[in-house]
Amino acid sequence: MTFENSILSIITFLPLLGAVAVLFVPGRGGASDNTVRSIALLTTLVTFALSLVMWAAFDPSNAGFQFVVDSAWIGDNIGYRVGVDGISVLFVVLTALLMPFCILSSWDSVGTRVREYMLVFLVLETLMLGVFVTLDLAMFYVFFEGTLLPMFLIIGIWGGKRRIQASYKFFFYTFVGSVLMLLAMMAMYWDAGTTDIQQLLTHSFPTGMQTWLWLAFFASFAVKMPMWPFHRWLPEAHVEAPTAGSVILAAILLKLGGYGFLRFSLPMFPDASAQLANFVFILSVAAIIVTSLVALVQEDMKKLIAYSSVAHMGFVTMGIFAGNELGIQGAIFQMLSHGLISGALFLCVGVVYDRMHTREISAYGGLVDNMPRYAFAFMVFTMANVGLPGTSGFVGEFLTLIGVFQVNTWVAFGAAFGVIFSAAYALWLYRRIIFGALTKDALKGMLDLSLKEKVVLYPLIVMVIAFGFYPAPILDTTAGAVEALVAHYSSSVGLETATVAAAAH
Amino acid sequence: MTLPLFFFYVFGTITVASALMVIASRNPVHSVLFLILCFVNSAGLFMLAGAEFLALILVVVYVGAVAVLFLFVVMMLDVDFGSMRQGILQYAPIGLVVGIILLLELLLVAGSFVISPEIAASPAVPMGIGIDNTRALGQILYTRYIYVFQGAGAVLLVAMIGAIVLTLRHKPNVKRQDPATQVARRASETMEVVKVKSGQGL
Amino acid sequence: MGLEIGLGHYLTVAAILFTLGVFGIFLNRKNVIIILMSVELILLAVNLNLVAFSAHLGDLQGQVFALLILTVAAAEAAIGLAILVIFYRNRGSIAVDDINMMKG
Amino acid sequence: MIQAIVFLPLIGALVAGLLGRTIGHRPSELITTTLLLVAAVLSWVVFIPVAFGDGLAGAVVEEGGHGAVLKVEIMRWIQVGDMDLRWILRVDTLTAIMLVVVTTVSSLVHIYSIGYMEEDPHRSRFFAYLSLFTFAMLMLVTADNFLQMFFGWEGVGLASYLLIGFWYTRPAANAAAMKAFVVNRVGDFGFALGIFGAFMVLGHIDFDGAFHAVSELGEELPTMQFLAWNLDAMTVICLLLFMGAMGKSAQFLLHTWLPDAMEGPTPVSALIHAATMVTAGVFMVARLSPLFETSPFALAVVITIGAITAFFAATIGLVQNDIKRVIAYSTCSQLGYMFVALGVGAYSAGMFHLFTHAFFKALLFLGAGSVIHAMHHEQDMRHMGGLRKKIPITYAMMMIGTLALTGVGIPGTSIGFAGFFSKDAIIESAYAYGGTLGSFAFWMLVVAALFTSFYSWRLVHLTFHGSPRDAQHGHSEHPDPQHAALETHHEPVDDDNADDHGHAHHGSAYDNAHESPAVMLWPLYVLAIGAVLSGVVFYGMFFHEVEHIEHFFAGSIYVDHELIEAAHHVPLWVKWSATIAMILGFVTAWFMYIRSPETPRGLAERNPGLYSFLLNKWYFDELYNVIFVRPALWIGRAFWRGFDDWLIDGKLTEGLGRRVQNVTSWVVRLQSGYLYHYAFAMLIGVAAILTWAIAAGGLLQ
Repeated sequence: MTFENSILSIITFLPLLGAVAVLFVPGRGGASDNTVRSIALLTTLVTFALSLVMWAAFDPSNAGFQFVVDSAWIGDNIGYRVGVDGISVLFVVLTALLMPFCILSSWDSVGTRVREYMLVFLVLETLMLGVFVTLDLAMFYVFFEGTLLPMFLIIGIWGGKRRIQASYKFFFYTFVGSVLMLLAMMAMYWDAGTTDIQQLLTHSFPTGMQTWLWLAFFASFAVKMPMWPFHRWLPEAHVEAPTAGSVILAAILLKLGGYGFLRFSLPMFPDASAQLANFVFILSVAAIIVTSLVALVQEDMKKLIAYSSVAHMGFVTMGIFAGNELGIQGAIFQMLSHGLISGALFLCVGVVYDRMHTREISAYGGLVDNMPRYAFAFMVFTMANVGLPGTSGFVGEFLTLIGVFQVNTWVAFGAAFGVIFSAAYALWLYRRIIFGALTKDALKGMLDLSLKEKVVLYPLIVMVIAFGFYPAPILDTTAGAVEALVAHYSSSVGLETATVAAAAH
Repeated sequence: MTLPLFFFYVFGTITVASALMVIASRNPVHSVLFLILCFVNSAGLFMLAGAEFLALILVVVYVGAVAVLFLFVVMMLDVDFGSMRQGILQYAPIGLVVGIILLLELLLVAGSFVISPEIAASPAVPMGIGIDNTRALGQILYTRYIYVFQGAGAVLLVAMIGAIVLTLRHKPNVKRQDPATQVARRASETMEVVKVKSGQGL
Repeated sequence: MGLEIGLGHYLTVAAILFTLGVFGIFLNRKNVIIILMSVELILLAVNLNLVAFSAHLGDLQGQVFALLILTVAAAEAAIGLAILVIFYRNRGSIAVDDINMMKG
Repeated sequence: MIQAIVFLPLIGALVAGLLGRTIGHRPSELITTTLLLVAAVLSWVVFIPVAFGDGLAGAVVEEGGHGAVLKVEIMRWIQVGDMDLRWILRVDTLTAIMLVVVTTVSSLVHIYSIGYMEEDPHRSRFFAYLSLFTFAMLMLVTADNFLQMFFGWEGVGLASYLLIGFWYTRPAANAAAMKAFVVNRVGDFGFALGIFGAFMVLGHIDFDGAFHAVSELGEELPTMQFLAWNLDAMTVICLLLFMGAMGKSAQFLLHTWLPDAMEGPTPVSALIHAATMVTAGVFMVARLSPLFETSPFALAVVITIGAITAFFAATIGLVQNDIKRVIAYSTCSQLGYMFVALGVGAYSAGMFHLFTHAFFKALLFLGAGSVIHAMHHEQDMRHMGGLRKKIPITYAMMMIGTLALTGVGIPGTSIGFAGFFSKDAIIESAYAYGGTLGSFAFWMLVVAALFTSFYSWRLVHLTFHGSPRDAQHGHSEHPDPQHAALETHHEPVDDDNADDHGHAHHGSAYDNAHESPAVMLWPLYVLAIGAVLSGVVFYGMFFHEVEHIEHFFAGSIYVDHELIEAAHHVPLWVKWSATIAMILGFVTAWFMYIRSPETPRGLAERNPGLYSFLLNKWYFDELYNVIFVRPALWIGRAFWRGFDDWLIDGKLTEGLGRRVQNVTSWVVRLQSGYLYHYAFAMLIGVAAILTWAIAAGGLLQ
C-alpha cells in the first residue's frame, strides 16, 4: 500500500465509506440529520483534499496513466484497474470539488429524508469518480451506468412537481444509448481480447468495425452530453431536480459524455472519428445555434440555463472532433469551466428558489435592490456563461473555436453565432431577474446571501475569474496527455488516408 | 376389387360420413352416437391395417368409456342445445377455407411423399414375424417403452384424480361418514364422567 | 389406385377426418361438447396415420405411439368433460359465448 | 510605470466595487479619482518624451520588429500547442497616444462625476464601473496580442453595459445596455473570426509575430478557404476584424446601439461613447495597419463604411431633439471621418482626429451634462432655450466645443481649433486618395461637415439662445400632433427616475436652472484647453511632415508617404471646402433657429416623409427588429415548442411510450376470453405453418 497505488482507490471509495457511516447514524429527526449532514460534508471535504494532493503529485509531463493499479478481479479478463492521465485527473478534482458545495447548498433546502439524500449523493460521488479513474471497460460501464441510479432517485424523490416523469425520461434516454454501448464493448472485447483500456488504446480495430463501434458509443455519449437533438431530457431533468442535483447533473454528469468521447471514440476509433467528424460538427453547430435561440424564449430559469448548457456542450463536442491540440485542450477546459459556471448558475437559481419557491422568470425583477451581493455573484457567472474574456468561460470557447477554425471554417462561423446568442439570452435573463424596478411585494422581503451561500458562491467566483486570467494550471496538466492523444489520432488517421490513396492509384 | 379393399371402402366411407354427421347433426346425442359409429368403423380400418390390438382397444376405450361419458354428460346437462346452433354458419366460411386448405395440403403431402429407403430398411421396432400383434406390442411395451407406458398410466391417473376433484362437491346438509374421524376418536374426547351428588341431580 | 389397400388410402381417410375435425371446431364454436368431439376426431385421424405408417413400414413403434395418443385422448376427454360439468354447475350454462373470463 | 498606469484603475475599481458599501461613497470617489489622476499623470510622463523628446523611454527596437516598443510581461495566459499567449503590456507611440487620451478623459470624467452623481445612492458602484472601464480600455490599448486586445474589447463592452444600465430601474436603460452589449457582440463575432483567421494564416496571435509574418508574405498573397469560397486570406481577415471595429465604433449597420446608449449617465456618455471606447475600432485598425495595408479591398470597405457613416449619422443628427442624441450621432459621424482616414492610408490623420475628437467631444458631452444638470435632467432641447444667461460658463465651454467640432479655423494658417486641423487633414487625405472612391468619400465628408456645422449650431441655438421654451414657458408651442407624439417618445428621462436630484419642481426648469459646481466645471476647462490647443500643438506630429510623423510614430503604424505628400498639395478649393461647408452650415442654422424659427417646422411639414425618416434614424431599429430580433425569437419558439416539445417529446419519446400503450391496448383486445377465438387462432396458425412448410419444402412447385 504505497501512496502511488492506493491514492486513487482511497479517493474513489472514501465517499462510499461515508455513505456507510451515514447509514449507521442512530436516531431520526433533527439532531441525527445534522450529524448526517456533517458526516457527508466532512467526507466530501476530505475527498477533495485528497484529490488536490493527488493533483499535486501528478506529473503533467508524463502523457501516460499514473497511479495505476492493475490487479485481477473477476475471471481472467475483468480486472480492478484504475489510473489517471492528464485528461481525467482534473475531472476527478472537479467532482471532488463540487460535492462539498452540493452538500452545503442542500444543508437547509433538503429537509426530508436527509439520511437517504446524503447517502445517495455520497454513492453518486463514488460512482462518478469511478468513471474517471477506471481503466477497465467493464468497470467503466458499471460506473457509467451506475451514476444513473442515484441521479434517478435524486430527481424522482427530491424533485419538483413533475419529478417522476422527468426522472424516467432521464433514465430511459440515457439507458437506451448505453445499451448500444454495452454491445459495442462486448464487440471490442471479442476483437481485442481484453477489457483493459490501456491495451485497448493501443489496439487498432478494423476500419469497418470502428464505424459501428463509434456509432454505438456515440449513442451513449451524445445522449449524456447531451448533443442536439438528443437533449430533450436535460431541461426537464434540470427543472425538476433539486438544486444540488442540477449542479451535479450539469457540472459532472454531462461531462461523462465528453470524457467518453476523449477516452474511447477519438483514440480507439480514430478512422471513424475522422469520417464522422462532420456529422458531429453539424450537430454541434445546430446545438449551439438552435438551443441558444430556444434558450432565448424560455420562461423558466433552470430551463434557460439547461438549454445554455446544451449550447456550451456543443462547443465541447466541436472542439473534441476538431482533432487538434487547440480544440481538444479547449474542449477539456470548456468542460471544466462549464462545470464551475453552470454549477454556480444553478446554485444561484437555488438561492432565489429557496426563498420564493418558483423558477418562473417573470416572478422576479429588481432583485439587485435587496440582494446586491447576489446580483454581483450572478453577474459574474452570467458573464462567464456568455464567455467574457477574463472568465474561464472564454478560454474554452476561444480554444475550441480557434481549433475548429483550422479544420472547418463553416463550423467555426456557425458556432461563433453562439457568441452573440449567448449574450442575448444570458443578459436577457439577468435583466429580467436582477434589474428593473422592485415592484413585486413578495420580493421585497428577500434577504441577501446567507453565510452558507457565500461560502458556496464566493470560491466559485474566485475560481471562475482566476482560471480566466491564468488558465495555465489546467492547460499545463492536460497538455501532455492531449499532445499524445493528438499525435496518436493524427498518425492513425494520416496513415489510413495514405493507404487509401495508395490503393486508389 | 379384393375383399379387403372392399371393406376398406365400406369402413372408410362410413367413418367419414359419420364424422361428418358428428359435426353436422343438430342433436348432440346424435353426435355422440355418430362418434361411436365413427370409432367403430375406424377400428375396422385398424383391423384392416393389421393393428388388431389397437382396434379392440379403440372399441373398448372409446366406445365403452369415452363415448359413453360424452353421452352421459350430454344427457345430464340440461342445456338447450338448439340455441347453440344459432349463428352456426358465421364462421363456417373461415372454417371451410382453413379446412379445404388443410385438406388439399394434406392430400398433396399424402400424394407426393417418398419414404427414404434407409428408414424403410431399418425399422426402429421391427414387426415380429410369426407372433401376433398383441404379443408383439406387449413385448416392447413392457420392455423398451416401459417408462413411457408408466407415464401414460400416470397421465390417466392424474386425469382421473383431476376429474374426481373437479366434480366432487360437499353438500353442506348431507351427513356423511368419515372413517378417519371415527377411528381417531378417543374416549376422553367424547365422554365426560360427571360426578353427580346424590339428591341433587344435574 | 391399385387393388391393394395402399398407404394413400389410409392417408386420404385420415386427411378427411382431420379436416372434418377442424371444420367441426369452426362450425360448432358455441358447443363445447362437440368441440371436444371434434378434437377426438382429429386425434383419431392422427392415430389412423400412425397405424397406417406402422403397417406400411413394418414398424411397431407407430402403434405404440397410437396407444399413447389414445390414453392422452381419453384423459383429455375426461378432464374436458369434468370441467364442463363443473362449469355448468357454477354458471348454469355451457354456452361458449359466456366463457370469456380469461380476457386480459 | 506601465503597470501602474494600467492597474491603478483596476485597484480603484476593486476597492470601490467590493468595499464601497463598507468604506462609504466619498472615500470610494476619492480613491478611484486619485488613482486615476496618478495614472493620467504617469501617462503624460510616458507620452511627453514620445511627442517632444527623443522617443519612448526604455523602448527597444526588437529584431524583426517594426518599431520602438516597450513590453512588460505580466504573466502567462493561454499556452496550447503552437499558441503562446501572455499578458504583456505593450507601449509604443500609438499606445502612448491612447494612454493619454484614456487616462486624461477618464480622470476628468471621474472628477466631473463627483459633482454630477452627487446625490445618487449608488455612487461607489458608479465609480467602480468607471474605473473598471478605464482598466479594460487600458488593457485594450496596451495589448500585445489579438486576444489581449479582445479581452480589453469585451471588457470595455462589459463596463459599457454596466454603465448604460446603471440606472437599472429604468426599462429603457436596461434595454439599451443589453442592446449595446449584443450589437457589440455581433461585431465581436467578426473580430473573433478574424483572430482565428489571422492565427491560421499567419501562425501568430501576437502583433509582432503577425506583422512579421505579413511582411514576409511577399507578392503571392495566401488564399484561404472561408465558408464556401476560396478567398484572399488577408482580405477575409481584415474584413472580419473590421466588423469588430464597426461594432465597437458604431459604424453604419452596427451603429444602432450608440444613440440608445445615451440612457446612461452623461459622464459615461462622455467617457465611453465619445472619447474612448467607441474609438477602439479606430485604434484597432490603426494598430493593425500592416495587415490592412495588404488588402486594398478591405481598405476600400473601410473608406466606404466610414464615409457612409459620416454622412448618414450627420443626417440623423440634423433632426434629433434630445441633446445627448445629437452629440451621439455627431460622434458616430466623426468616427466615420476617422475610418475614412484609416481607409485611405492616412492612419496618422485618423489618430489625430481621434486625439482631438476625444477632447472636444468629451467637452461637449460634459457640457451637455452640465446643461442637463442645470435643467434638472431635462434632455429635450425643445424645452430649453435662452440658457446662455443662466449658465454662462457652461455656455462658453459648449461654444468652444462646438467651434472645435465644426472645425473653425483659417485654412493655410495654423490658426484654428482642434477639429479644424484634424478634420481638414482627413478631408484632404480623402481627396488626395483620388479615384472614384476618394472623391465619393471626399464629397460625403464635405457634406457631412456642412451637416455637422448645422446640427452643432442648431444645438447651441436651441439650448442657449432664443427664449426659454420649457414646460411652463411654452408647452403649447407644439400644436403639431406629430411633434407631441414624438416628444413623449423621445423623452427617455421620466420624472421619478432614480437619479433624480430631488429638486422640487417648483416653477419652471428654466427659472431653477443654475450653474454647475466647480468640481464639474474644472474638467470642462481642462478639456476646453485641449479642444483649443490639441490641434495646433500636435499637428506637426500627426500630419505635417512625413519625416516628423515617422519619427513620432516610430513604426507603430503604417505611414503612406505619397498620400500625405499629396494631401498637402491638394488644390486650394479643397482646402477651403470644409471651411465653406462649415460656414454654410452655421449660416443655415442661424437663419433657421435665430432669424426665423418657424422655418424648421415648415420644412418638416413640407417633407413629412423625409423628416420622420431622419427622426426615426432611417428606421434601422425597426428594420433590425423585423429582420433579426423577431425571427430569432420566432425560430427559438418554433424549435422549442415545435421541435423539442412537439416532435421530440410529443411524437418521439413520449409518443413512443404512447404508441406502446396503444399497441398493447389493441393487442389486449385479441385476448377476448372466448375459447373458440384461441382455438381458431391455433388452427389457422397450424394451417399457416403447414402451408409455409410445404412451400418451403418445395412441394408446391
